[in-house]
Amino acid sequence: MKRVMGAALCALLAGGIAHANAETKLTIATVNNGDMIRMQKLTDDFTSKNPDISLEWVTLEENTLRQRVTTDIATKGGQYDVMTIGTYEVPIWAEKGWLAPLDNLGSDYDVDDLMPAIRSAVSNDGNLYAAPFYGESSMMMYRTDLFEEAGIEINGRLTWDQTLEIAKKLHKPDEGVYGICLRGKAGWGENMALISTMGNAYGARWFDEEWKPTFDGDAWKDALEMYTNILGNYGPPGATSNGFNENLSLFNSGKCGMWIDATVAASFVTNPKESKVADKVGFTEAPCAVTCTGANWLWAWNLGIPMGSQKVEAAQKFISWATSKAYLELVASKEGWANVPPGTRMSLYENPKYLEAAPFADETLLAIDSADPINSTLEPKPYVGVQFAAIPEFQGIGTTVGQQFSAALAGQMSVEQALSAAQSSTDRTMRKAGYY
Amino acid sequence: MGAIRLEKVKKTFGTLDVIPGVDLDINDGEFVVFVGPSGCGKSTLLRLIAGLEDVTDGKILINGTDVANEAPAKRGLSMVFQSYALYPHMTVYNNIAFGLKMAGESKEVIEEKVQSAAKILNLTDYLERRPSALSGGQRQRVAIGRAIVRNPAAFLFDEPLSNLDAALRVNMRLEITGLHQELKTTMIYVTHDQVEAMTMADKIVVLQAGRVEQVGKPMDLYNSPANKFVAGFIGSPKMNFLGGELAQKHSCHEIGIRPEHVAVSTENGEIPATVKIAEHLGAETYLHVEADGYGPMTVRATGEVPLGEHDKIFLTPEQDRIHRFDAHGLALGNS
Amino acid sequence: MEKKQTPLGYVSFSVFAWIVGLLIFFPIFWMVLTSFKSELEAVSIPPSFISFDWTLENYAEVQERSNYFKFAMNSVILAVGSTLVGLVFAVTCAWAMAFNPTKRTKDALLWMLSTKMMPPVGVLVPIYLMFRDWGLLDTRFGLIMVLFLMNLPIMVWMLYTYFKEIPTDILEAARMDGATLPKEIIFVLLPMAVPGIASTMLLNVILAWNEAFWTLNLTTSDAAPLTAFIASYSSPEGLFWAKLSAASTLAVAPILVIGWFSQKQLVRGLTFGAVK
Amino acid sequence: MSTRASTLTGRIMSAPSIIVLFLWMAVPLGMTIYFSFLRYNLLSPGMEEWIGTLNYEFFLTDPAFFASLANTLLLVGSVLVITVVGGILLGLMLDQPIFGRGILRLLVIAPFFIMPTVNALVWKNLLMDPVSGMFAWIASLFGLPAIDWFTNAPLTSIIIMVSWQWLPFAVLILLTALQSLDRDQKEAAQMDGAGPISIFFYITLPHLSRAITVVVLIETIFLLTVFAEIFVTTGGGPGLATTNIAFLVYTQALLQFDVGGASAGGIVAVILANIVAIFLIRLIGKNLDN
Repeated sequence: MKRVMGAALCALLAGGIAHANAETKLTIATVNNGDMIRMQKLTDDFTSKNPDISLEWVTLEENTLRQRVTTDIATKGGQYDVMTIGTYEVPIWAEKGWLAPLDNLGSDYDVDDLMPAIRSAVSNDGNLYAAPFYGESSMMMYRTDLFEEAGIEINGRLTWDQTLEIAKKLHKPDEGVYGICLRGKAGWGENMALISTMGNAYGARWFDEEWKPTFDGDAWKDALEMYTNILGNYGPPGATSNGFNENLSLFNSGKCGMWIDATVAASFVTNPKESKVADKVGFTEAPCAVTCTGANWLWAWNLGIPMGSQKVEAAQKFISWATSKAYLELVASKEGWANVPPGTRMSLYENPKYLEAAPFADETLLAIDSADPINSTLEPKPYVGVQFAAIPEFQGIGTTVGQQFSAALAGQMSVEQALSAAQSSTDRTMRKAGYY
Repeated sequence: MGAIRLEKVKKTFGTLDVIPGVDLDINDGEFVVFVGPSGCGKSTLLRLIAGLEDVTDGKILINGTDVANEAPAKRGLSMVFQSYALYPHMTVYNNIAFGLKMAGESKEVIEEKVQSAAKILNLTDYLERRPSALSGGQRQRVAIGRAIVRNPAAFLFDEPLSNLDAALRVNMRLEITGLHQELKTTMIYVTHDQVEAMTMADKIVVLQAGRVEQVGKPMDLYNSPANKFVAGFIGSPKMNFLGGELAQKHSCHEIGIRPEHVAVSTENGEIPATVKIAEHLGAETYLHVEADGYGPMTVRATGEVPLGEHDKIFLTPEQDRIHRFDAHGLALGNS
Repeated sequence: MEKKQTPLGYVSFSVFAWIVGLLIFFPIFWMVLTSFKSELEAVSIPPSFISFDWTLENYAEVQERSNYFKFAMNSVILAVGSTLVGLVFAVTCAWAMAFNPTKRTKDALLWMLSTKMMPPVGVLVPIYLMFRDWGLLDTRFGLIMVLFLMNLPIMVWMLYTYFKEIPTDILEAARMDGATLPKEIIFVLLPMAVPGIASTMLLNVILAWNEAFWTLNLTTSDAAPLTAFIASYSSPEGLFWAKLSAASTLAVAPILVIGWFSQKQLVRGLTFGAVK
Repeated sequence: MSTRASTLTGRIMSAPSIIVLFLWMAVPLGMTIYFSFLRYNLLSPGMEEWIGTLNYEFFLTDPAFFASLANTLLLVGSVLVITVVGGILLGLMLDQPIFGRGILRLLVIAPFFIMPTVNALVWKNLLMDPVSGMFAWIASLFGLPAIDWFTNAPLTSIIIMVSWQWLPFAVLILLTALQSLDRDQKEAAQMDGAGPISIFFYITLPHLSRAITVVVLIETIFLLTVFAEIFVTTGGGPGLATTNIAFLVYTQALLQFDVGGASAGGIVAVILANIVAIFLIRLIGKNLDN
């Protein structure tokens, strides 16, 4: 009996190892969003051009992906050859020497075509450490039909106060339409992305020059009061569990009057296959308050290679393929121009076919161009990033603060309580991490 | 061949002396019964011989070889358990054959031995059944069959009949005795029932608190018990113990007289008594009486005697049947 | 309580019981039903129960995105493998504890159980580092070991309570019959304990199948089971309820079917000696 | 009651399991204890430094710690009560003659086989979603506003999901125990004039006590480390409303990548678990020994 099991074990072991063979297998960690999944489906194009490379996709939900990838790269686990990482990670990881520089993307890659804001976000000391797959800022999407019905016109960039007034007018829960949809799900990449830009607009910042958190200031109080007021009173029920995806579902099924979120959403809400309101969507910039600086975020999902990978050459080939101009055309030829991954290459926004297929192109470009990770707050700040601070501790801080703010939204605490809780917990973390 | 000899066999559990030290000789072919009240250590002694427990000290010799440190299987003994301990997932055939298979016997040999055992035990028709489909007596026979086929040096029986009803018990008793006469193998039989001991044994070992009180042939124990405990344990109904005047008369601490050795008279006798309960069994009558000055006694009268509650009677012990005991309960010679 | 029921009582009680049962089962039913809807129908209010266009599109899409069978195969290998390895260890250990107990047996058993109360995330980093150093990351072997160790206390406990019910006499009889220890266990103990062993194995297959922390954190692709498969569906972009339902149905279907078929065995051993 | 030889074999045969389990526990635990005294952020490797008990101070003075401790106890306690009471009721129900009882039983035990992740996803999206979920629609049928489960009753929602998962387990065990109840006992009680309610409290419930003990023991082991349901649905929020100890340690380890802090938290959790274990062992020792 034992012998049988021993044999079975050996067979299992062997099965695990036997996979290694002549061709180079790239294990690619990706996030499970639409553009990445589309890329997965186009794998054949790459493997037919590079028959000696095979691709193994590991698709995970964003938070899980981030944990897996971070644990792996920090412990040098070597599980992934290509990682999908955000603009938050790239500067930190590049600084630590965890990422291999992308110095061999091929002659026709045209690095200069990358959007300047995005390119600087994924570079360190002038070297590219990750290649942007798609980039995004934030903007407002709204229902033209509802605006018309309510007699609302948009002249210039809105302020949050004006947005609040519009939300009041549009909010008709009995008819299944809510004034505004915003992110409420706790998380530094979820509600805090939006709230940080609101904070920026109200003149707030995450840390002062001494790295002290500033949640005890009035700017944050104004921002958070606006946030809880507008979303709590004129938003959909269950807002505290709504992230990007949930809001997209709501908007697509016609339940939101306005929605301020990532520019990439534009291609989904205008896709008649997925959206009930595809032909009734308008786009405008995200609202300002006391300032417009930092009122819209900057984000990109990028592909990077962990330092020490044995397959850097093949991985660069893949990254070059996935982020090239040719890839955009490939997607366009299969799925139409509206579905190409946006926000990374300037040439895309000069392509008439794209401009025609994507009515949101101009607004997207405007938003991305106006987001600057360095100068994103009214007052000076010690960190890089619009809606985050590119320090290792930020993930934890952002999520904890996000929890407190979502508790304020849920009505479990007052705005003051949430802010003071955020202040003290952030202070603790920064103290523990030795910033002061 | 199965002569078994115990030399200073001792067993302790923790600080508890279960068997303080037993010496015993069992001859080849003998039917030996260990008898005693429950908890007297008789089962433990059997398990020591079987090898299911370790001796703390002493020797167990089987045919002259010390096996005290041998595994049970190496001792060449078979055991029949109180609960039968049949393998519920095997047929009767396989139950009986299991030991032979373990010994690596050939199929033919197994077949032959199982069949012959089945024949002896009237199990031939049940060989394909599972134990759960058998009656209690049949199960008992399977357990015995399992013991027989291995041709052991000795059979060990651990209260094998206590799970059977009264009628079946008498039957099985006879069967086992018959089996012994047929096989002539040494048998060690543990029971708390002195009737089984008396009827079956060549030699009875009476145990109390791990100590051997007396060893001997059944009738020797009956006629000359070595002490008050054996005297009281062997024989049914129990021996009557009387002190006082009567004991003084026989110059001892206490006398014992068996119920069947007392003459009953309505007219005269040594001890006046009053009948409390009379049990009429036809062939004999048990009288539970209150003897004046001696307390309760039991008396057996042959045949039907017309006595009942409150009747006054007189009792006269048979003089040569009186057992005398000293203050420690040890038997004194006949006076 | 055991009163004879009137026919009316029988019917009305049956109806009541069925309503309760269907309510408990409803989430699963709804998940399966939703998996056959289109995304728009999946979120429509009022929800449609039968009258919608039944479609297999979601299943096709799920399969296109990630090869279900690869994940399912890993789940099977991990669940069965860890259970078999566990069985070898647990049977010997439970045998020793049940039939040759020492003063510390009870303590050892409870100590074993208490190892399960530690939140696994507390030791993730040490384990991850060890796995990395031994090259066990993303190997089925490594995962089998982890799952085996996770479930060993439960297996030992279940088998122990089951073995306790087997009369010692029978094992002693086997010993008298000349069986060696391995033969005693294989020919006598195990066959008698088949129901207990079956339920122990089943429970462990279920627990291993559903284990979602280690399987997710220690695998990437080669050894990734269905828990990793489902992790990529938890909130993709756009409408996803129907696809999520399809993926969920695929992930739970095998174990649900196995569980249903073998529930009798499962029940017998699950009582942990609580019912004689 | 055995021989030296078999006691020795017993030791030898139980040794492998005990040794592997001991290693599985002790080695990572040792490393965890070591890490808990370091300033060790996974994102700053090579910068580890000895900081004594600072991690413990921070973890134990974290307001989140007490909130999560309370949540853990509340979660475990509520689910135990719900599943035991519900399990007894459902067990009694399934013990009656019912049309199609076998199939009904399958339906009732099905949730036990469902992956916790799937359980959470289905409840969160298909049932409890306040806009398109089943419950919202049912509420609207009665003209009621939809309950915003994860905002207004987050911990309750988690308790519902976890209870749904574990109820079948309790039903399975308690039903088996009920079926093993001696009919003679009930009949004797009926002869003594006991009504159904007294029979339940004086005969049935004492008979179930061992089974209930087992349910409590096994469920506690698993409930102390409930994670997937929280991770998938509320992410511990809003605020700290659904953060239990396991999730708190998780946020330290995998959101903040603070290995030192998470290790300290892990050790605290181990100590708490052992307190619970000792408590349980008392209970079990009494109930399972006889």
